[in-house]
Amino acid sequence: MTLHDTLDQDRRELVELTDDLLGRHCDLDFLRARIDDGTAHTPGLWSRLAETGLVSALVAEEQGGAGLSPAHLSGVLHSLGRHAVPEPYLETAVLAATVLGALPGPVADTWLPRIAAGDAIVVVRLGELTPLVPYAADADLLLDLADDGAVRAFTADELEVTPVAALDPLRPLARVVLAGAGTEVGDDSAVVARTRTLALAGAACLLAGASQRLLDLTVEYVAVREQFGRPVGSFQAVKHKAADLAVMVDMATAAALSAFDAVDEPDGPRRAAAAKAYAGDAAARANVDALQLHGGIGFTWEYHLHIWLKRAMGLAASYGTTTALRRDLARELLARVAGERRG
Amino acid sequence: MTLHDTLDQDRRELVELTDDLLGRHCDLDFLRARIDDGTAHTPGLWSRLAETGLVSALVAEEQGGAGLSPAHLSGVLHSLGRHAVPEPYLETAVLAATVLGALPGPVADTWLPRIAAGDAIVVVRLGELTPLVPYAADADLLLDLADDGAVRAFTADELEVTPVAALDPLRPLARVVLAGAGTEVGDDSAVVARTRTLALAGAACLLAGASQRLLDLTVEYVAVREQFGRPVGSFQAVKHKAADLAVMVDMATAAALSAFDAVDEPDGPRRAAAAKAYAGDAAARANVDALQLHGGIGFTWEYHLHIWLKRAMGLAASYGTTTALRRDLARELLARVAGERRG
Amino acid sequence: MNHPVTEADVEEFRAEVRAWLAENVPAEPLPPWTEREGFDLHRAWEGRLFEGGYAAVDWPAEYGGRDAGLRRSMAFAEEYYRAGAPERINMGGLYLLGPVLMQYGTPEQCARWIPDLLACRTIWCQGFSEPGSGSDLASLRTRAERDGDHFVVNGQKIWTSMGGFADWIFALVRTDPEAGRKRKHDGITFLCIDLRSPGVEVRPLAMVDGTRGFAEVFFTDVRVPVENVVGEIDRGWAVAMSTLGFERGAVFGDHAKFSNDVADLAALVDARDLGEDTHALDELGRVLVQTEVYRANVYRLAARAEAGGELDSTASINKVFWTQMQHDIFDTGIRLLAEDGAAVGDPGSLPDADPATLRAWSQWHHRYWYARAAMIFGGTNEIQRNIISERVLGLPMEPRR
Amino acid sequence: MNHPVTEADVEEFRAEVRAWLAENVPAEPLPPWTEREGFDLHRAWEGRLFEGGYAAVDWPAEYGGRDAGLRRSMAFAEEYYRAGAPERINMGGLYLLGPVLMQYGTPEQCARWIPDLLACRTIWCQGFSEPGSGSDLASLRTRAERDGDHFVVNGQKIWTSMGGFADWIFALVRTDPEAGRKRKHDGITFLCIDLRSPGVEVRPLAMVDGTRGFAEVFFTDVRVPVENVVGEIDRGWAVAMSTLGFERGAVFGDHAKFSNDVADLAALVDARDLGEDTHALDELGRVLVQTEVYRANVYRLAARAEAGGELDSTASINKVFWTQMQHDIFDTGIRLLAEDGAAVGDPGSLPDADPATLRAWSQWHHRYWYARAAMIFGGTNEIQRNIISERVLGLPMEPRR
Repeated sequence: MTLHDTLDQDRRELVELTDDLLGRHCDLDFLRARIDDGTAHTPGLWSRLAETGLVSALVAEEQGGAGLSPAHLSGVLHSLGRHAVPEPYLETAVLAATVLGALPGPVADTWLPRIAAGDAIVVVRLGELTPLVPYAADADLLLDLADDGAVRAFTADELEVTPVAALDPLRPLARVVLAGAGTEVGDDSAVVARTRTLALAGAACLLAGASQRLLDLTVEYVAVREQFGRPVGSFQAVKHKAADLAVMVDMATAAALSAFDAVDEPDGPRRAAAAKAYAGDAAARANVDALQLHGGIGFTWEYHLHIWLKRAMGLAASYGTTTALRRDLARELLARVAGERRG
Repeated sequence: MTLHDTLDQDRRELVELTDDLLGRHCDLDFLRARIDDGTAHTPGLWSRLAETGLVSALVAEEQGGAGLSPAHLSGVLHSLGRHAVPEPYLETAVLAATVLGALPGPVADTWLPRIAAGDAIVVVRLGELTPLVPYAADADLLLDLADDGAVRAFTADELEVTPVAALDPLRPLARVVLAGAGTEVGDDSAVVARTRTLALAGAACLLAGASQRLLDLTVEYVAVREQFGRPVGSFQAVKHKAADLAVMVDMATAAALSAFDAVDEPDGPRRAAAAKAYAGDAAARANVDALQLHGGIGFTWEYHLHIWLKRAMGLAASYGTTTALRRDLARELLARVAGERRG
Repeated sequence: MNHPVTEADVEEFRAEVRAWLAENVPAEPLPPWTEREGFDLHRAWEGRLFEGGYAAVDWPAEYGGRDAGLRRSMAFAEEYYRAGAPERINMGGLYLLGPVLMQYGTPEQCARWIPDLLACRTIWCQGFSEPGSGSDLASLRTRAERDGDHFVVNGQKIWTSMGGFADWIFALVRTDPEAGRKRKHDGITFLCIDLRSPGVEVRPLAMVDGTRGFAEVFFTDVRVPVENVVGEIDRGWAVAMSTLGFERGAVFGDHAKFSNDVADLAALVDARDLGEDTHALDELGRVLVQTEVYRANVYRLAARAEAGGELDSTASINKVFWTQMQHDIFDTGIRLLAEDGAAVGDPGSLPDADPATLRAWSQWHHRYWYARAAMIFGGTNEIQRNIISERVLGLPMEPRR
Repeated sequence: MNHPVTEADVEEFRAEVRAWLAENVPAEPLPPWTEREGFDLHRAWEGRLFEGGYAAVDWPAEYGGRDAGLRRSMAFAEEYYRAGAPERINMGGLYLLGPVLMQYGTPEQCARWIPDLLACRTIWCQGFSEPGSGSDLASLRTRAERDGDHFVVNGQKIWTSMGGFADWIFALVRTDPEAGRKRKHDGITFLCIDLRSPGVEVRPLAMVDGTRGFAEVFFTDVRVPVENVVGEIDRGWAVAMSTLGFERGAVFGDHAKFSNDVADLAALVDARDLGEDTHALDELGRVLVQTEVYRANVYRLAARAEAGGELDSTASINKVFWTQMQHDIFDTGIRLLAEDGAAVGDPGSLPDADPATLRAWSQWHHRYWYARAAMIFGGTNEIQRNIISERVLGLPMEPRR
């Protein structure tokens, strides 16, 4: 089952548009140049994403956006993952835009139009989900969302940002200390909870996309690479390993996209956590199998597999690890079942 | 690597003797008859084991035994596992004989000659390792070993024995309540610790043997069974699954035998725990893969695979589970490393 | 699906089903259907379902169904599992034979077999596998030789579910061995056989846990009227293949069953006081995640089916996933409660558990073995991986000698 | 091994080694050998080992070794790893080329190459793999054409370890393409080539983590004297294969290295305060168990080797096991410390760790990737599984097209 089959017509067109844009402006040469010069986010690519309307999709029309609901973007996130896009799209265009859209006031009035125009990078800090904040060093503004519902905004000069050596150089991370006072944006625990759900489900979509690319690269490679006079991909042990991986990647895609679409359902948080947890599993499997099936070439810097290997590892460790999410889900289930059975 | 290659000459001969005896007196028909009539232990087979000197091997010469050290019996235990022998050999001939041999006194004087003659079944209770006691319903005597070193003996009339529905009908289990006062045998925590090590290592040997049989049965079957005009065992996915299993079974055998030989080394307890933990892992893998590679026939009562499937599952859950042993080992390592690094 | 089914339609139907089930589902679980007494009780329950109009809600009304369409059928299944209603015993008939008859059967055949099938007055079993042909189904050797207006059948079938209690079998038989030698899928016929015919012997097959859910069926000069052929003579392979998608794919709604299983597992973890053991939480969480993922996939497939898409390419993916998940659920239970792993199901190991949890535990091992069997039956997971690698991923076939 | 080595001999030797290491091992770990500075320091350390008489204790005394025999060599390796001594950089020379020269080399070749090899004055790399021939090594295409008393070499080698710093390469080259067309293992020659020869280009190969531990080597009309052939011309395959057992099997004693790695992992678990997390304990326990099992196997193999048994059939089993174990150790570390998994090695994630633990953490990712590579190099684990299934289990070969 392809992504195509999983989406309806509208979203399919949005994905095609995204794929087309990224195919032209975020190809391997572009990614290598970003690694070489040590800059992930570039105003150039960000502007192109903004020009096509992808960055402003969730911003209300009166603030310069398209006023779409998040569900439209699940396939777009998957595409961004497939292309290893080195931009804070989830953070700025999805999470920050959603938070500010839900909490009207001076901060939203100032920053939403800038986001919509592609003129501002806004990142979010989500408690335990972000011990390291992606793209914090590129941020014009950081939204700090506390579990109790308090949301405050900090401009770059109110932050102490210490970049760390992120495994994935195309997705920079930093430790952040809030040094200034910040500005109150609002106080709404439902908004914080919803943002958390969007972050989990959105990361799951990106991750499923990255895993899909690892699978695709592997299938392409083994279909061509010959050993012992036949394609490596005709050996049954190789085929079965690829098949098992395909199962996981396909199921991860189904869960991620549907979770992102379901953020506002009553069981949305559970589905998002499950989708992210499973996407992390699938990514770990994709990492191991893609490299093993490529053999030596996969270890070289020259070949591009490592871009997605690192993306998959980095995303799996972000916005909640599989282990942490599983535990939370299990605790919730235990409480539910114990309640039912003990009457 | 075969068991043969792993053992030295003396022990090889003992294994050949055991294999020969069991091949004649503990074959499939015998095992099926035991299942059908609901009796695992029989005086007949036990007498044969005793007549060959296997039951009295560890008993001192002056009490009617051969006075061997446990190391001689690692291969014998492996053979008993391969043959799914439904007798309390580990319990009576290894553990009880060792405990009584180490704690001279009236109980030992009474019971060791009976054990050596094949006239008594003596089982042991080892604290948390035996929430269910194997062969307790067949026992003439039970030795209760407390962690603090106290060892007491209880005759059958001093026990309340409640058989449970053991998964493996050829290795019966029971809950035991000590109803009488019992008799003091001795008080020696070193003996209890050594018995614990012997139990773990011995169970690992039995388990490695059972897993070896599952592997052997599977290899035999896939080499013969044809589908799509060729042996199933010529398909690479089947071959690789069998190879992975062979790795685990072979390594489990190496670890189990060497741990049993090393009970008196300073790191004996650690090696025994590791061997049992790994043998449990290998058995779980053997269980899954043997059945999957057999296909439907493996599920039938008529075919004999299930005898070893159940033996492997039952032994893996006895004398310490893989999970429990891993935790203990990890705690011990953490304490050691923390001590070293912190000075 | 002529008129679009709205969310409100689904919820209305769901409420109706829920109410009916609340009133009709037996308060105490039925004894296992693998023994005669339990089987008869299950059969009686199927009759009650039929009378309620719920035997096959997704079937067309002209055949006695409710034309419920996909989403209402899923709602039915979800409610059915959530209500803890008895295991269905006629799935082979309803979901394998039924659709075949509707597609390939003559009006006479439909009239003759479908009503009794639907009411569970007749229990059908599937006769595809043979001792020598499992994964390689087309290598089957049961012969049916033409003799006037009858076929004379000789051979053996195995793994016929409910075989010990079934009345009829729908079987694949070789009617043209000559054609089969050239291309093994040719010369096979799909034939319905009354198991009370002279020359039929049914032997229940004891399984690894001693239960007898399957049977072997032996045919010795069994005379079967030619009118019992479904589809064309010698072209039965295509008829049979039309059923296999159903077997591989989910019968939509089974995600609710797996969620029940995970809830049972949670209750066991709770009863064993493992609620604070992070390892137990991780393991419980792992299978819970799988059921959530599976549910997402079932809904995706349903959306695709409603849009008229084909599901064949995904049936193998779905089957590998759910069989592995089901195995993991029951295996996890055995491992987590493993101090007594050698006496799984023993109530003494859970002294404080409530009756429902004890009941789940008492059946745990049986369900574990059946979960294992699911990885073999309906096309082994190895065969599914071949299909996925070649048809979904487009990898090359293996060389044949 | 002419006289039996007693336990006392082993312990005496062990004490001597331990004392020497305690005095000589650098107090601070050397910088990585993948950069020039670190490489030179490692080379100097090898010189010191040589002067101490410990460059290759297992080698025969006539070649500069200590005739230590297996058990003393294992004791040496155990002490070496326990002392935290630097990584050895000339293993390819010492354990691949050295034994080959002793078995197949002429006295002149041995005299010419072995002393410099042993003292690490010459660094050797292996030139077997080519871009088009990895698992299928015998399909190699680097050509060596005879021209008088020289061969003229053209082609490319890849995955030459230490390639960026090596002085010489021992390579497999095709000297008789005609013979190779009939049987691809024929017509191959084992040739030693000075990397300073005109026409040789060495390009360090950047790896996934940016380090350069391997190189590609290009040959353009490189003239190599015929006397540099080891063994017979056109019969180099057997010469090369005699080295592969060593590569697959452990160099006895490496179990102590893996135990060190697990101790590092335990220190990380402790530094992250996961000592009471049952999941972390389970995972740590899992890899600890593997290292204990591996140690048992190493001792078993050693006993077998001492008894004169062959180890070929077990080399593949051993390789599959240790590469998986090594992967598990480093993967477990990444997963357990995964809140910062995206910044593995970052000291900020372990604020209270001691220096040794921080050092281990800073190298963790690098070691993770090399552990992954071990599953590919020296015969992929897929190739090993073919060998195990056919040579150990006796399963049939696959059909070829």
